[in-house]
Amino acid sequence: MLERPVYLLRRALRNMLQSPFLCAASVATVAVALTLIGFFAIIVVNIQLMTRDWSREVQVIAYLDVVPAESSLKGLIEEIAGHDHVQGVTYVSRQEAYERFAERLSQDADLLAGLEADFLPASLEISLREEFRTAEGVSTLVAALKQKKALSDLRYGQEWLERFEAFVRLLKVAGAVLGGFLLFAALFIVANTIKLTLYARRDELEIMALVGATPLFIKLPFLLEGALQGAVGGILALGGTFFLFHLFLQEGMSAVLLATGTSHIAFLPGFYQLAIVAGGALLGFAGSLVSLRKFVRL
Amino acid sequence: MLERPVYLLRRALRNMLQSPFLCAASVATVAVALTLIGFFAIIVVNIQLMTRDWSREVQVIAYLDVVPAESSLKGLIEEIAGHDHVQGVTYVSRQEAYERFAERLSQDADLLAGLEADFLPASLEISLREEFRTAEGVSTLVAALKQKKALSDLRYGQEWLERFEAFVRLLKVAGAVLGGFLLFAALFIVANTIKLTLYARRDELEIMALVGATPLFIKLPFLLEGALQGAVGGILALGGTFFLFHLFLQEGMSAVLLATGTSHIAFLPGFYQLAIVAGGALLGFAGSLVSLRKFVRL
Amino acid sequence: MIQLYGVTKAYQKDSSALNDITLKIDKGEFVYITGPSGAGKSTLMRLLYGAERPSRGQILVDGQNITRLPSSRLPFLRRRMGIVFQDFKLLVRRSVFENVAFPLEVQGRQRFEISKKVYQILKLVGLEHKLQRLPLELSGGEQQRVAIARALVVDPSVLLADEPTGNLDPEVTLEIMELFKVANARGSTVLLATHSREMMHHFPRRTIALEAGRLVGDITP
Amino acid sequence: MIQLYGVTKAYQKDSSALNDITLKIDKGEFVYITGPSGAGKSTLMRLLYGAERPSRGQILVDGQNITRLPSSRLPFLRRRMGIVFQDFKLLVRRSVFENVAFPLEVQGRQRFEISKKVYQILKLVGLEHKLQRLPLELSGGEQQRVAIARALVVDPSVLLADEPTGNLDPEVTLEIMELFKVANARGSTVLLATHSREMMHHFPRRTIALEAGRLVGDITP
Ligand SMILES: Nc1ncnc2c1ncn2[C@@H]1O[C@H](COP(=O)(O)OP(=O)(O)OP(=O)(O)O)[C@@H](O)[C@H]1O
Ligand SMILES: Nc1ncnc2c1ncn2[C@@H]1O[C@H](COP(=O)(O)OP(=O)(O)OP(=O)(O)O)[C@@H](O)[C@H]1O
Ligand SMILES: [Mg+2]
Ligand SMILES: [Mg+2]
Repeated sequence: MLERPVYLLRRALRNMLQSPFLCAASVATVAVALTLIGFFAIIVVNIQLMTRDWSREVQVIAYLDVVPAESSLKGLIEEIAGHDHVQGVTYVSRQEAYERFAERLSQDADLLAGLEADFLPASLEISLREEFRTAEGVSTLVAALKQKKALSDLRYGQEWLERFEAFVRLLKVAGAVLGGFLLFAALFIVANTIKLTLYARRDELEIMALVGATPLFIKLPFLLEGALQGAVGGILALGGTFFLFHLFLQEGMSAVLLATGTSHIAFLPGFYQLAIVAGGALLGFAGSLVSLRKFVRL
Repeated sequence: MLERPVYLLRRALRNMLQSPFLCAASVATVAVALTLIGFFAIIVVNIQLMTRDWSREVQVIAYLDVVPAESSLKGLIEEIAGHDHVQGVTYVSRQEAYERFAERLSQDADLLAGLEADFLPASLEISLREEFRTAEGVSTLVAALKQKKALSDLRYGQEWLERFEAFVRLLKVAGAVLGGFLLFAALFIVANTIKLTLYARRDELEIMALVGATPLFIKLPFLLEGALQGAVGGILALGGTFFLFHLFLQEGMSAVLLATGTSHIAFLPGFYQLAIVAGGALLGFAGSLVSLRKFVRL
Repeated sequence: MIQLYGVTKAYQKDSSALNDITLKIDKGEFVYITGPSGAGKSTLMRLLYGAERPSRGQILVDGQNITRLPSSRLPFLRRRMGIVFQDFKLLVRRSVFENVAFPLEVQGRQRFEISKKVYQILKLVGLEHKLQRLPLELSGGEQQRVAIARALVVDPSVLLADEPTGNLDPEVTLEIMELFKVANARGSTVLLATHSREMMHHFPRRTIALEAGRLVGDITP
Repeated sequence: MIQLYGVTKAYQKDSSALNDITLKIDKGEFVYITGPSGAGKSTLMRLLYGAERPSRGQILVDGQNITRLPSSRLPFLRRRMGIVFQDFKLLVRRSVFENVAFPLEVQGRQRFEISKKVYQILKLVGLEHKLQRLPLELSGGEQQRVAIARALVVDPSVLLADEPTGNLDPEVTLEIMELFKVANARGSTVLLATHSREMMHHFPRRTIALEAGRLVGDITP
């Protein structure tokens, strides 16, 4: 029968037209379940973006007790920048260090009023490439830098980094558990819904078998139907996700977001959008496949 | 027929026994949907607990340029503590202030090595009652405190407070949107599932009407059945939520949590547990009610 | 008493299943409705128990105009009727006993009364040993007898039987006809749609003949 | 050729619907199966098309032992058969045309061939004007004729008809019997379960009588 995809498609479409209620039930369930997952994915994606932002702050600071001459400083910077973990090196003079320190104390900065500007040392701020912004990457870099005499006094916010990594791990675990369960729930509910729609048509399946249809001949249009319904549900879910995103996240929250330091909330990247539609089709197909096994013996 | 609840209950139970597949489908859908909501509720509840923890840091600091005599200090503290926004007042001496400051600079504290311990002023730390830990509550308190001469130099972390409030608002909006949509999704999917189970039995409903059953007589057992299935689903969901909580949140994450400053993750409070079971029953009842309207005319 | 005045029923625009039928059936009468396949016999029955509304005309049952009956009153009309549907319409998830008991439960009868009556009537149709079977575990003829039992159990004032013996052998048919005659003798008005010439021959009664939706004969022997 | 050797079928432990049936029906024969309601006629049919497996005994169709047939082969057994089910078993969501076309689609026939054959057979049963109707929009007899058309359209080598005229009037019954005879004359083996003495009287053929699951008569006139 595989030679006649047009015939199969026609039968699948006719099936859907002939039971619009059942068809709508499957499509709507897929759409709602995937909208939920899409929404969750927006949150996950944005948290990822946020943590990537935050991880820019992972850096190693080398305090220079003696400020070297300009030429040797340049050489030093270039040498450090040559290390494969390093993304960039910034020189911070004593004056700059003082200004920053004052800024960091913010409201309490006036408490430093009587002090000299040069009580803080100059430093090199060494930022890491994204893939090495971990406690381990920092350790490796620090070990390498320590071999240079000029860079004996290294600070690298080990504590902050550990907290940050713990936080990210926390988010990952929570996200994985909730997301995993969401996916499971969507899968289960869609499969269950499809099973119910097939249950409502089990007489039809039985009659087809009684007049000589092979299981494959019976199943194929239903599988196709499931995949089509799933894909339509996925497209609706994409629209629904975008609508909700537009309604609640993008507009209403920009004011709130400014205060927390993130500039905007991104929509799902193209790959995810594709995944939602493809996922819908797969869900519909798999749901039909599993359920048909129950109602078409063999 | 309302006089015969036992008869109705018997019919509802028989209905369930006679179509175990349909019954299981409804129960399972309610269970999965409510587990998802229960899980989400755990997260929301814990974030609430966390923000309540954090909000303890909302306080007003009054710097005392001249340290008053011990007796007048006592009077001042008592006076401030009398304000209805105030929860407590702590005196921080110059030495304590220096130690804290050094601590706050953490790794960089040695930079202060050459400085005198008394370059920071003594202060009073005034904490607020929970209900006034808002930008507005702080303003009111500050306005009241400013009238006292001794307390001219007030600091109250306006910026921090605004950020904090923005963050909480962000969480609230995101939580409300996701939670609202989750609830809607659960409602929709459960109603849809019940509609499908009734669709599979629409012949039955029609036949009952044809042999003289009133719509109420037809509907009541199905409504009861829906409520029972929903309640069972709710109980399963409670179990499922607890299981997931135990498996992922409580045990596995305690190590991670220590690093982020929260001591433990709480399970749902009793009220929420009750709400899940009652919600399941209501969901089943409402789902049946809405769907029956479609299949039992009038 | 059943009266029809100019009753027309068109399921689709272009053709009508019943066409301008005027008819009167007295209380306690026993009437055959006959005619070829598709003549409109079942449609006539469906109009009488309110499953369809006529496109035109009026129908009175016991003086009550059922074309105007609000649908909330329909169940009470049907409770006075016993209906044997051509396709049986048994509740497939309920046992034989429960199927036959259902119309009595609907009327709120007492449990012990229900049990007694159901058992009696099932004995009369020869199914007293299959009380706990589900309809799909019965033969075609057995299902038909369950449908008949369900119609008779309520002591209906009107009995509508649509092809009630199509799946029954001649012997059982005779027994069932006896039951209908007993019900009729007790006061039920009986309308029996049938193709069986044998039946009409053995129990001659007033016979209403339909053809393509029109009344083409009304003979009282 | 259909052969049964000591076939017993018990749906439940305590009672058997068929009991030790041994029987041989030659290719091209026309056989009535008769007996009172619940005798086991439909059960015998169900065994022949493989919807049930016998509890004991062997069944051979064209030399093939269908009690041993793996279920993946069942569809191909059924394609050689035309089956009129006692409860019609029409696809309620498909039109009359689609219902009758379905067994041909299953066999992968060409579209134009399907259209032609379906139209011809529906004309023979008198339903050529109701091609696009759904089964539930037909009268009982019309539904039965659709079921008959679906069984005949495949030119079956074995035709199993279970009470095929229970809902049909005498005239249409005659026409349908003609169709069965034509099919038989073209080589189909015909098994016809019926209660109708009239039919057996008008078209006398070999008659197999069952009673409570036992073979009680096998008369060739
Ligand atoms: N729901 C429906 N929609 C459209 N047409 C219908 C419907 N029900 C019946 N018809 C048509 O109305 C006509 C009369 O049908 P009806 O069922 O009353 O016939 P009948 O006399 O009972 O026939 P039979 O002896 O075959 O049962 C038939 O032509 C049939 O096709
Ligand atoms: N699925 C089943 N489960 C249990 N018992 C069954 C089942 N199907 C049929 N029976 C029983 O088997 C016996 C024979 O049934 P069958 O359908 O073969 O009778 P039949 O000769 O076709 O009768 P009819 O003329 O009424 O159609 C009956 O007593 C019936 O109750
Ligand atoms: Mg009819
Ligand atoms: Mg039978």
